[in-house]
This record gives sequence, structure tokens and C-alpha cells, in this order.
Amino acid sequence: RYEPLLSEKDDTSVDVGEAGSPLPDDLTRDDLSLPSLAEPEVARHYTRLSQMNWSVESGPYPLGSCTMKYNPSFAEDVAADPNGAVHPDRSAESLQGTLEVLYGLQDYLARIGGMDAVTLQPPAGAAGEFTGILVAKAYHEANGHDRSEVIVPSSAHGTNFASAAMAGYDVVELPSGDDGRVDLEALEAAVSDDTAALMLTNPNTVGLFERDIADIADIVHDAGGLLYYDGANLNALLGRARPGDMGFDVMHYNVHKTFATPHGGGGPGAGPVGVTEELAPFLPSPRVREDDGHYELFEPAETVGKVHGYQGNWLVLLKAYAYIARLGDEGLEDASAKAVLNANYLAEQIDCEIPYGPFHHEFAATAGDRDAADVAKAMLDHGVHPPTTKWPEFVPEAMLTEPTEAESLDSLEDLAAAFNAAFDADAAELESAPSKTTARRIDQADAARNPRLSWRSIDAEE
Amino acid sequence: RYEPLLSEKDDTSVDVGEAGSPLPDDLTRDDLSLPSLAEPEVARHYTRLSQMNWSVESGPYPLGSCTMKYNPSFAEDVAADPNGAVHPDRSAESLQGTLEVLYGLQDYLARIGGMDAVTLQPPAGAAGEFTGILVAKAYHEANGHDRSEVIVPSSAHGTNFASAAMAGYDVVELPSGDDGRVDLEALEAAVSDDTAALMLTNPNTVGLFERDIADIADIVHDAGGLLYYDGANLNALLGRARPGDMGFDVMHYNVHKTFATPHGGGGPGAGPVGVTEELAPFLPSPRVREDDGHYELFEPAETVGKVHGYQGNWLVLLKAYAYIARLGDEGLEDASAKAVLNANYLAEQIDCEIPYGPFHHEFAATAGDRDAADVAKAMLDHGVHPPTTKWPEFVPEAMLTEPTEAESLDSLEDLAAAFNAAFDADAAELESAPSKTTARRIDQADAARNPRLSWRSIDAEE
Amino acid sequence: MSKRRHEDADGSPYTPHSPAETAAMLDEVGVESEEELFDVPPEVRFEGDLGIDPRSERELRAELSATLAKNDDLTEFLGRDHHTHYVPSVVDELSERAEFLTSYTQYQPEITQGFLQALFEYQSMIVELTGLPVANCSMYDAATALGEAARLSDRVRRVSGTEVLVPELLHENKRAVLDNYVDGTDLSVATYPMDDGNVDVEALADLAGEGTAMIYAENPTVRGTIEERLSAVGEVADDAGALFCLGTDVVALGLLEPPASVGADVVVGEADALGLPTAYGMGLGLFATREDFLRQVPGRLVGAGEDESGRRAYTLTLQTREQHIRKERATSNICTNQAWVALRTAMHLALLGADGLVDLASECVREAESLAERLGDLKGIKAPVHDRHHFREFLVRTDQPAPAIASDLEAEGFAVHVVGDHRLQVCVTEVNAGRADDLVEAFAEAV
Amino acid sequence: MSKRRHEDADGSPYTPHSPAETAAMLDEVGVESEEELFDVPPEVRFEGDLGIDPRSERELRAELSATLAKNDDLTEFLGRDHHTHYVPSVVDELSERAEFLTSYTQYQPEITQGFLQALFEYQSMIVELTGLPVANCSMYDAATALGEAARLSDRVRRVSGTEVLVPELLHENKRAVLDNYVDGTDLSVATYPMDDGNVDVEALADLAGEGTAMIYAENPTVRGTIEERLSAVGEVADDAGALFCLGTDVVALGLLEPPASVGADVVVGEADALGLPTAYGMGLGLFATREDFLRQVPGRLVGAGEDESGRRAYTLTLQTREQHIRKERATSNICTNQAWVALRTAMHLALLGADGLVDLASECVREAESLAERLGDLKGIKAPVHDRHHFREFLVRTDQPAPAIASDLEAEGFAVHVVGDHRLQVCVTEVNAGRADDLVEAFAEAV
Repeated sequence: RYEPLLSEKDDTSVDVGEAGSPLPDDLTRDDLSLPSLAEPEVARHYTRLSQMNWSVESGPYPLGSCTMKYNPSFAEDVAADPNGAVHPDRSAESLQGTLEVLYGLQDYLARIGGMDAVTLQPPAGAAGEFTGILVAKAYHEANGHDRSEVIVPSSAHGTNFASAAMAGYDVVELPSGDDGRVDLEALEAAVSDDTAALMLTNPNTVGLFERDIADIADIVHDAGGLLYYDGANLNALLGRARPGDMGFDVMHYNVHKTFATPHGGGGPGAGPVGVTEELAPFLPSPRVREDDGHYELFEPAETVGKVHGYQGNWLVLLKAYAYIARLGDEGLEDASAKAVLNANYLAEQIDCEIPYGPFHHEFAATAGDRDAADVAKAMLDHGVHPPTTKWPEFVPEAMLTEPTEAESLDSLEDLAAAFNAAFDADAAELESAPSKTTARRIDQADAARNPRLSWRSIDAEE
Repeated sequence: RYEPLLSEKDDTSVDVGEAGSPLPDDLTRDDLSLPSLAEPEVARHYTRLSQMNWSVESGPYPLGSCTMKYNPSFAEDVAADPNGAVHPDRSAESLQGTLEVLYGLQDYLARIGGMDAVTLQPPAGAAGEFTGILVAKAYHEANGHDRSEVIVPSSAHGTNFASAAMAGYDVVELPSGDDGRVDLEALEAAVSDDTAALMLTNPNTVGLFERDIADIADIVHDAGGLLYYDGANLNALLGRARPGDMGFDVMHYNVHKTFATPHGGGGPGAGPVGVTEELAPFLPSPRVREDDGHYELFEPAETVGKVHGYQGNWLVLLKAYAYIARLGDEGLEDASAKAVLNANYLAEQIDCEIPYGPFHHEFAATAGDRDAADVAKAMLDHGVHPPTTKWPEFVPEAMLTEPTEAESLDSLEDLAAAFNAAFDADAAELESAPSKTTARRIDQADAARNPRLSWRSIDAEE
Repeated sequence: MSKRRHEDADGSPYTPHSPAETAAMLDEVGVESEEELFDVPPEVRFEGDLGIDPRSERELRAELSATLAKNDDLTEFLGRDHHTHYVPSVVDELSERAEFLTSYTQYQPEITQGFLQALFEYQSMIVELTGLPVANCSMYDAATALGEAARLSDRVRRVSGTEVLVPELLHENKRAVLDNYVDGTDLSVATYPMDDGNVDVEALADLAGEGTAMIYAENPTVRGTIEERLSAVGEVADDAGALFCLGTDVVALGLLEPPASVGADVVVGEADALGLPTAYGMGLGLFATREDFLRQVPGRLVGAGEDESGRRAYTLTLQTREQHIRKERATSNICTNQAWVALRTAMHLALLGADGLVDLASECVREAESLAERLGDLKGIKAPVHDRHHFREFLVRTDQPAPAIASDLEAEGFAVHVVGDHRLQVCVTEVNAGRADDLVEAFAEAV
Repeated sequence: MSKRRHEDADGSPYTPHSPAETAAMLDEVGVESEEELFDVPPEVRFEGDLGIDPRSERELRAELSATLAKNDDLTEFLGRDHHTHYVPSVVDELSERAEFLTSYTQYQPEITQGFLQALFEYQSMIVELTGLPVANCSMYDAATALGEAARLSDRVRRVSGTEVLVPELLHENKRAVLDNYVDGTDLSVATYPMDDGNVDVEALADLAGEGTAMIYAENPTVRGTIEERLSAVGEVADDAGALFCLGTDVVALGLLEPPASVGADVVVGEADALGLPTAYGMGLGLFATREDFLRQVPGRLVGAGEDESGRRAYTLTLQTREQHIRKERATSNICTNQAWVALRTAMHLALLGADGLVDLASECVREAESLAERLGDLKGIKAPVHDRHHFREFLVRTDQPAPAIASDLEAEGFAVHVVGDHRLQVCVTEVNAGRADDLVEAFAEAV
């Protein structure tokens, strides 16, 4: 099955002058080359491409730490409301509906996270991390603290390291303890007067709750640092534990992970940030407040400024609001309950070693003497998406698996069968997998050595 | 690839009393068995089923006489307007928007067909035929004519025969002439005092324009009969010729064929009927009229009554309006021009005999000494939908092919390649085809001999 | 070849031909122009303008949005054979997938297994709901399904009569359609009386006899009452050697007695109450019947069979009943039916499941009872008029003239049915129940 | 096992577990209850209520529809980095197909070829439009793309300076984001003056020098003017050994000078003007650059390669630049980006084609010129303020206070930008051009 590139379907070049440009020649391009197809051709092209793509509606998608759960269709209809299609520079008075939703979402997220104030501006989780660290930095600066380090456990997402560095901090990596959790002694040793913050994911990236969280908070706070909560795994705790109650000062929420907004093949997401009262004055501008039923935008007193050109990914935020409101307390609790139950049940069905435990919503199986990437490719032939592979690094040949609450018992059985078949495959089978997919195994090293990033570069070679 | 039946996924049975029925037991069922699945499971089920289904957005769909052309997406958005989601029993005063669209469509169709009055009530083409014949019958009865026969050419759609019979007429079959058209002498012989109407498709079902249409009209009219136009092939004539101008008294329009409303795997369609002024008083009730910008429903003076519980398939009519208004005169003309050009071009590329011609929008190739159904199955493996096979019957092993205007030159080349490869296939290949499809060749005779029409009947067998 | 389309902007936006391609194709075909290909004699050639102005997609969407906004925004308490339930968004998402929406009837089953299975599942769910073993893929609507049922009674050998007995309270539109459907047969239609909203079984028994071809009853009736003696109706039909055709709807079937258990030979009715939003009467005709009548069934049937590799596969079956094979001797002229609506109804049923459907149907009983009671408490109103259980809707007798009250209600933003000088009909489902208090208040003002 | 879910109706509608299944699973796992699985110490266990009421899908759709309807229905003549063009319906249909919408980043390319190819095509179209050979899959928006460009200038070895020069007329939001993006670097931001809406090239040349890391200019500018001496800006940057970063948008690129030809090293800007309806500032950041900086590019890149059978296949590539591999030494922290918006933009570009894009861009010039002229004819107004060509938007100087005029216009149903005490900004595209006459009339009343 092959779908030609748009450029292989058409190679029209238009002379801009001949096409009736209203500008003097020296201000315009001479010509423009873009495929020029009629709607029926475009419709078929993208329909065919879509059929070569895996999605949550295709089957299980147990990417650990990515939380690929079912995305309710009704939220798309809500987001398509033409009354929500407004320009960001309109007066607050003329946008009371939009502001009411944003205010409501700020409130929901504050409740869920146990936080005092929330900004919705960051357009993705990593942007939320950057924002949270900027806020922490501004807090320290306002308090006259000169702190240069952010501590990040080795099991953390790469974004934690990158976001801290982006804000100008030195990153101190904290190795995981033998039990897969934060090693309190190592933490004691790592904190200092230079510690601006510890960034922590809880449950962590092998699904373990950091049971010593109260002690961790004390250690960091005693050193004058702030505690940052990475919301990637919040789906494991809804209604059971709140970062604010655990002692976190600042956190981000990943709305596609926890609140079922579609990931769209790589975004848009949204990474709202919640903080305690102390940090609220530093949040990005503007935020929404309510005054006697009237909503208005305001600039926090010591705001860090802006992290997005406008107010973030509005349509995503609207869908997150819809999801939270659809579920309510009991639905959110049920989501976490079933996410955790599913992970534990699936783990029972898989014939391979799973270090650590008891885990919550995800677990890191180890492929042992096999290459986890090979096992993943073999799973493709069994009609499922494989887990996240080779991460976190401290689990050898990790297969980080998160089925989410949306998988049925039948689906978990299918997933387990795929796992076990792939684990049982011999070396030759593993090497030649996958064979039933749109593309066979792709040589990624070669693609990187010889980058061809546009159809022009393909044409140039051929 | 196999997707289980819903019933294989779940077999819930609910005790109605236990479920809290508000009615006395003797008025209710005891229990109800239906699959009970959650939304994520239902979403995957139908997503997977959809992926096992060919459509116009999948590729060429050249079913002769079915006119499977591109269905513009914007018409779906128009049809989704919540202001159009109204109950049919509302007062006309409160539905001026809906009535305005219906009135506008009556007007457009009258212009396109060259007719004086149009009803939009028939919910499909065959229902349109039945309606048209009922109107003709009422006309004859009102004029004191006692006529018992409807003449239908052998090349006509099966619905023509069935619709005439349904209205109580005897059907007189008129064999095609040697040139594939109506044989005037045979027609002369067939008409009589008993002739209520001649039903004619023009261009006919092998794509030939009935050049003698003026003579045909005279013969039928002279005998006191009416001339009925089957609109199945109207897509070949838009803006070039109008049934009303050709002497037809009554016609139906197939909106999915001519005006690009989606066929939905078998409907809903719409079969509006247009008539001359003489027949207008007999049209179904109600129709829409306009009075100084105000729209109202009225009952035609000698109406045949109703052919649908309400006003037909409103959402389909709305999409038809949108399509016609999008194209306008020039767009409609272009559609027919390209439909005819595509058919003639494709015919040039196919290595097999095509009797008759010159044709308009479709042609009947003959598979010669091959079984047309086998050739069709072989085409499936080349990634296209095959033509209509074995019809019309007077072309041996017919492959009635109608590419429509929506196919690009590239797509026609693909289609021709598939045709030619299938024609070139040897007997063994033909017999074993298809091999690349979701299902292999299905034994339809066996399915009919041993009908299993529900999952209950499957369970009963197993 | 470049597809540059610029010069061709006046044509259809859905013809993917660049001028260069058109020229090359004309050349290959051997003509100078597209017009040459039209073999239309000059005397019938149309040379005028149709007078239809093209609009851009953007203009047209704005125009039609403005036009439809001319419909008044009323809260509808309307029923009478066209019922409104909430359709989950995912039904739109799934049914509007192009593979479903833009496909044709399944003439090539090997590449249309998806739709065929979905229709097979629809048939299966109707079988579960009716208890009858054969259900077709769809009829246009309840009225035409009734017409087809009557015609079926005319084809069935064991039936000797020619009279179709229908309730005096039959929806006037259904009656009008039925009249047309039997117009070409020997059948005639007569009515039997009702007793407080239900079939007057004794009167029916008096009317029925050898001359009866079919007895039609409804549950719920057009006035929303739930029949209490359906089995007796079935017996009357049996005794008369007539078919018993029961009209119902897909939601009511979730709670009420299954038609097979009261002796129904044919079930018709409205299936669009699930899956399809209110659409100005656009419908989905339910049609189920007994095994004996399998080869007399109108419409499409999907059957399970096997493919060459022995795996289960689905296909349209028993097509020799149909017009494209049997021509004038077909069981019906139906070709294009309402397959896509059936798909949507099946999706909605799958989402509801057994529990959900029972709950929804129960809500239809409770809301109607509750609203009738509250309206009945108002001075100048009797509701419900019939001393029966009701499903979704009920009759209201008003001391004041009903049309004037309905008009007042419309001015307040509510639509109800006027069914007589002093009779209104009110229908309530989960969709409008939230406005029931407001309706009662508006009634209180109006009466 | 029966999936009867009735008793479980209070949970999430999106967890497909029947009570029986849940019980069996708990048993298999070896615990009594779901709660046992939560390894949360009592001291941090949350025992309260969140206080969020669940709503049914039907209720919630009605509620949110009512809430959003509280937004006033204004015709927006607004631009300034967030531009509105008509998005064809088919873009919604195709992009909302679940296979696109509900997929994740393409970590398993063998089963995500569809999205990868679509993103490869997006990159390719941006390459055609900018003339630069490397385009990434997306940034969040124009402002963050500018921030990333500045950070790139900090990583590029050939650049020794630390000052980023931006126009004094830069959008205030963009400046605020840029400040934060350079906060953790050695970079600082300074402004250079404008001359009648365009870059004051001579003043810029005076400011630029060894200390300059990057010069940023825009075309069109935030005031809608079209730059006339961009090549000179490029030369200033070259002379200073600084990067030349050009901000633009995807529609303007269809008509204006291609960035590569004026010496741009990086192109950033707004790509959401196509494909995405106005969405309260939700964006799509364009990012393209020179081959030399390939390994410094932030964000995702899709490359073409081969699969084992030698057929072309697509994959995310050069991932060693990224945070999940390189951690704190990554070229950016970006992970989730705006891939789906890029998909939509590519779809819109594919529908427009070369002709369509040139036409659309030309319309942006013509409509702005025409509206500015008509407004300029009014007493008490000068429009356009700048004696330049304009793209979509232009500045209006008013004798009366601008905020009061804007307020009057809003009361008449129009939104325009207030950019100073006596300055308004007006943006016109094909979407609002049909209301331009009404706007002129409202202006005439207001001034």
C-alpha cells in the first residue's frame, strides 16, 4: 500500500505576476510551487493516509507515561461551537462565555490538584514545566534567594531536565533508589543552598507512589527549595491524593493524559500550572477572575509575563473542561481506580519479569536478554500498539506499559496475548518483525545519517 | 482481520422488573438481551468496521447507473445545523427557514428538469417512480381514461417495472433496438389505448442518448399516454438538455446520483418528482409555496395524498440544495461535461469491446467469454471498485462503467490499469480472486440457501 | 502534467481536471470540445441559462445558516410518530466516517464487510427487540413500512381476505400512505373503534372475519397509550385468518411486551427515535416478520455466510425477492432505503445496551405520567384524557379552544400538537423534560 | 461474562468494566478492592470531595452551549498575529478522523506512516514557501517560535553576540514571551526603530554589530505594512555576523518575497492562519531554517527513509536533538507540539494549491487597500497611517479618542484593535470583507 506524496500528484508552479498580484514585482516572489489538487483528490489522499495510522480508536495504545485513553467524541462537538471561535484581542466584556469556561477550569484544576491558583496559558506539558520553573525562579528572586540548581530524579521525563535548563538552571540528577523510588539519603546529599526546586513525578515513571513524599517535602523545603509536581501520572491518583496536600508548591497538569483531550499525533496539548498561594502572584499574565458573576482578566502582581502569544490552546482547554464536568467526582475516581486495576491485572497476565511494585497505573516490564525495541516491533504484528520502550533507563530493556482505564477486560487479554507472543518469538522472528504493517522495519539510523526532510530533498536525490 | 459481532463481545440480559420498570408486569417484557458495551468499545467496533468498507473517499467507485461521485463535506456541516433539527408537525409560521430551503430546491429542480412543479416528498428514487406513476394514474382517472399498461424498455432499471406494478399497472416490456436505443417501430406496436405511460431513462443505461426522443414523445402522446423520465442518468445532461423540453410529462430526480448527496451504504436518498402544469394538481400533499416572502404549505387540488409519513428525507434534500447552489449554472454544466469526458476517455484506455456509442457518462463494456463477475472480483485486488456487472442484460457479460466527473486523470489511469489487468488474468487467477480483500470470495448461493439473518440464527447453529 | 486549475475556476470545484488535462483527454478521445461529446439533437438541446448563481462554500454556509435561523427557536413537546431522543455525539463521529457515509449498497461484499456486518447487527438487534426472527435492513419510515406490511398480507397465501383493519386513531399521514400503497392491489382499508385510547377488542372481533387480510394495531398508540390486551388482538387476527401487524417504536420495544409474544406476524414502526436527531420527519422504518414470510419480505436483507477460506462473511442475500432481479414480480420496488440511518440506530442501541434502553424507556413512561399529572392539576385541563398507562405522550382536554392555547404556548416558545377543538397532545422525553416545569407554567397562563 | 453495567452507572462512562469483570479482575490481582491498590500513605491520602458534579453528555452540551452563547456576537476586524481565514469543511472532516485526532507522537513509524507522511508534506510545503531547506513539524505559536529562534542564535557557533534586536513595533505579547525564552540564556533583547511602519534600515545598521546575536524583522509587520527593503536587513545581519530571523505568516508567504531570497537564516511566524478557525489565540508556530543549523533545530522533524523492503517510509528523525534523549542539553524542551494543527494547515494548503494561495494572499492586499481607502475618505480619519503597501490590516488615526470609537463600534457589533489614544487597527480578510461596507458606515457614525 502506497500513497504518493502530494508533490507526486501535482507539480504546479504559478507565476505570481501572471496570476494578478496586486503588488509591485519587487515585493513579491516570482513564482510559487505547490501541489494544486481538487477537493476530491485531497479528500482521498488524507483518508488513505489516515488509514495508515494507529490511534486510540484503532486499539490498545499502552504507551507508558503517555496515558493514551479514550477521547470522548462529544468534547469535539463542544469545541466546534462557533461561539467559541473568537479572536483573543476582544474585550473581556464581549467574551464572558469564554472567560466563564476558563475560570471554571482554573477552579476544577485547583480542586483536583489541591492548589490555590492555576494558569491555563502553557500550551503543553513541557511548556507547563518551563512556566512552573520560571514561577519558582521569580519567587526565589523576589525573596532575594540566589539559587542555581534544580534537582531531577534520573527516572524523570527528559522534559524536566530540558525545562529546568531552559530556565537557566543547572540540573542535578538524582539516581533512583534500589526500590525504584527517591533515595532519601541521596536527596539529603543533593539539596543545598543552591537548590531552587526538586521536580518529581508521583507516582513515578515505573508506577510507584513515592511513599516518603512527606519526608521528601520536608527535606526540600528545609533546604529552602520548592517542590515541583510533574502531572504526567496524575491519572493514577484522581480523588485519592492531591499534590497540594503532599507538599508540592507548584505543578503542571497534562490535560491530554489526565483529561482525555486528544493528542492529535503530537499535539496540541495544554499544560496548566497550579501553585500555592505564595507563588500565585508570579503566575503568567493574564489570569481570569470572577467578580459577582462577571469575569475579567487581570495581571498577577509579580507576574513572570507570558509563555504563549495569547492564552494557550483554548480548544484543548475547553475539551478538558468538558471531560472533567462529564465525569465529576465519582467519574474521576473511577477513572483512576480502573487505570490502576487495569495495570495490575495486565501485569498478572504477562509472562515476563516486572521489577518493583506494587505499582499504580503503569509498570515497567523488562525484556531481559531481548531488545525491547524488537519485542515492540513483534507486538505490532499482533494488532496492538506496543508500550514505551527502553525507558526509564534504570530498568534494563524496559517496556513501560500503561493500559489506562479505557481498556476492557477483553482488550487487556488481547494485549497480554500480544505481549506473550512477542516474548516467545525467536530471534529470527524478532528481527524480521513487523511484517503485517503498512511499512516494514524502518532504518532510523540511516534516515538520520542522510536526512531528507522535504519532497525537494527527495527530488534532488532522484 | 476479523471484528467480532457485538453479541460476541457481550451477552447481557436485563430483567426488566429488577431494572425498575414503572409499568405493571403484564404490560412489559420479562427481560431484554442486548450487547451492553461502553463508549470506547463501541467507538472501536465501528471504527474497525468502517475500515473494512469501500467508499467514494477510498477510491474510484465506477458503478454504472449509480453515479458515485464525490460528496462535498461542507454539505454535511450544513445539514448538521441545529436550526434544521425540527419536528415536522410544527406550524409553518415557525419554520420559515426550512420551508424557504424546500421552496428553493423545488425551484432549482424545476429549472434543471424543465418542469413546472416539483414535490420533494418521495424518500428515494424508486419512491419517486411510484409517486410519478401514481400522479399519472390520478391524471388519467381524473380525465376519465381507463388505462392499464405502463411500457418499460428492457434496458430500464428494475425499479421501473416494480414501481409500475406497485401502482397496479401491467408492465409491457419493450425490447431494445439493435442500436441499444428504443426501437420506434416496436414502440408504435406497443402503445395502445391501454398505455398509461412510457418510462424512459435518457441517456439510457448504456449511456446512449435517445436521439429520437421527439418522435418517441409524439408516439406516446398521440396514444394518449404520458412520458415518464427516470432521472438516474440526468448527471449526463445538466444544462445541455432538460426532460421537460424533450416532451416528458413527469420525472424523478435521484439526488444522490445527480446532486452528490451521500448514499450512506444504501440510503437515505431522495426522489423528488417534477411534472408539467397539467399534472401539478395531482402531486402529493403538502407542497411549499411562497407568497410575498412568506412560505406556506398547501394541498394540491387533486392530490394523490402522501407517499411518506412526513415530507421525505429533509437532511438529504438540504444537502442537495447546498450542492446545486454551490455549483450554479456553470458548475453543473462542468460536472456533466467532465462526467461525459471521463467516460469517453476511460473507454479509450480499456482493452475490451464496448458495444454501441458514442456514449455519454457511462458505457457497457463486455467481458466477452469471461464471467463479468469474475473480472469484477479480480479488479478488487487492484484497489478499485469494479463496475456494475451483468446489467443491462442485453449486453453479454456487461460491465457497466460510470467513472463520474469526480475522478482525476490519474485515477482514470488507475482504473483502466485495473480493468486491463483483470481482463488479462487467466482463468485460475479469475477464479481465486479476490485475495487482497477483507473477505475472500463469498458464496452467495450458499448464504441464500441457508439464510442466517441475525446473530441468534448463528448462535442457534453453533 | 501540471494541474494548474486557475483558468478553470468557473467550473465545478469537484472536477479535478486542469485545463491541460482536459485538453489531453479531449485529444485522446478525438474531439475538439466537451460539447462535441453530447449527442443531443438540436431540437431538444437546451441553450438557455438555468439561472442558478454559484456561491463559494463560505458564502453558502453563511447563507444557509442565516436561512435556517429563520426557524423559530421553540422547545418541542411534539411526538405522534416522530420522536426525539438525545443522540450521543459519537454516533455522529462514527456514522459520518466517509467509509460509511459515502459508500453504496454492498454489491461487492468482499470490500464492504464493515457495513454489511453493521447492518447484520442492526437486523439482529431488531430480532432481539421484536422476538421475530427476520428483520430487514430498513424501510423509509413507519408509514411506508405499514404500507409494505399490507402488501405483504396480500402476497401471503394463507391469507384470503382483502380488508386491512386499522385503528380509528391511526395517524392521518400513515393512513394516507397506506391508501396509496394498497391502491394497486385488491386490498381496501377500514377502521375499527378504540376504547379509551386502546383497541376495542370486542368491536374489532365483530368486524374481523374471513374478509380480513390484516389487522393493524399500535403499541404505544398514536395517543401514547400502552395497549393492555394485545394478545387478544393477536387472537382475533388468528381467528380471522388474518395477519396481525403491530406498529411500535424502537425505544418502546425495550420495555413493552415483545411483539412475538402477543402473536404479531409483522412488526413495523419507527426506528429513527434512536440514532437520528429530529429531522423534519426523516425516518427509519422498522420491518420484522416471521420465518414463513422470509421470501416475501420487502427490502434488503443481510445474511451471514462464508468466504472461500471458510471464514464468516456477510452479504446481501435473498436478492431474488428484489426489483433488480425480479422486476415487476418483486416483493417491493424499494432499492435505496435508509441503511445509514439503520447504522446510526444500531450505534445508538449499542451505546445504550440492554440497561440503557430499559432505563430510557422507563423514563419515557415516568416523565409522561409526571407531566400529565401536573398538567391535570391545572384548572380547565384534563390530563391524561385516557385512563391508561402512557409512553412519552398523552392527550390533554382543554376547556378553552385548543388552537388558541397552542398559539399562546408557541408565543411562549413551546410547540404542542393540536388534535381537536379541545384536545392537545403533549410528548415528553429526556430531551425536553428539563423544560417541563416551564411548560406547565405556560399552560397555567394560557388556559 | 456479562458486561451488565447498570449498577456501576456512577462511575466514568469511559471505563468499560462491568461489576462482574471488576470483581474477577480484583480476584486475579489478589486484592479485595480497588482502594487496596492505591499505595498512598494515610497522611497524604485525600478523603474529601472534589466538589465537581457530573453531568450527562446531553446536559453538558446544553450547558456549555449556553455558556459560550454569552460571548457577544461581534464581527471581528481583528488581526495582529492572529488571523482569520475561511477553513473549508473538509479540513474538519479529514483532520477529525480518529486515526489522526486520537493518535500519539509517531514512536512506532511502521504503524503511523499516515501521520508521518502528512507532517513530511507539511514540512515540504513550508520549505516551498520559505525557500529554506529545513522546516520542523511545528512550534506552539509565532511567539514561542521566535523565542526558540533566539535560543537557536545562542547555540550557533558562528554567532558571537548576545543581543537580539527586535522592531520597536513588535507585538507586546511576542516580546513578553521572547523575554522569558531568553531569560535562562546570556541573551538580551533590544529594539530598533521603525520608519513609517517599515524597518529603519539605517538606524538598524547603526545599532547592529559584533554584539548582535540575531536581528528579527517581520513581513508583513504587526501593523500590516509590507517591508520594502528586507534584503538590506539581511545584509545588516550578515555584516554583523548575526542571524537574520524573519517573522511572517503562511498566507503572506504565498505572495511576498520568499525569505530565503532576502537572506533569512530562520523563518518563524504564524501558520495557523490556514487550517485553524479563530480559536482565542491557539496557534501554530512556523519554524524553518538553513541546512547548517539542522542539528540545532528545536522540535520534531520527519524524514524520509526506507523500510526493510526498500520502500520509502517516513520516521521522526534526528531525535538526538530532543529532550527525551539529550535531556538538559536538548535543543528545546518541546515534546507535545501542534502536530494536528500542522496537519490541518497542510490540508488547507493542499486544497488551496499554488493558485488558490496566491489568490487568497492577493485578496488580503486588495481588501485592505480598499477598506483603508474608504475609511480614509471619512472625515476625522486617516487611513492607512503608513504610506506602505498593506497585507490584511492597517493603522487608522482618529481625531476622536480611539477607545471611545472602538466602544461605539462594539455597540454596533464590530470589534477593532485599539493601539493608541488615537490609533485603531483594522484587519480585513475574505471572511469579514462582506461586512466592510457596514463597518465603514459604523465608523462614519462613530467618528
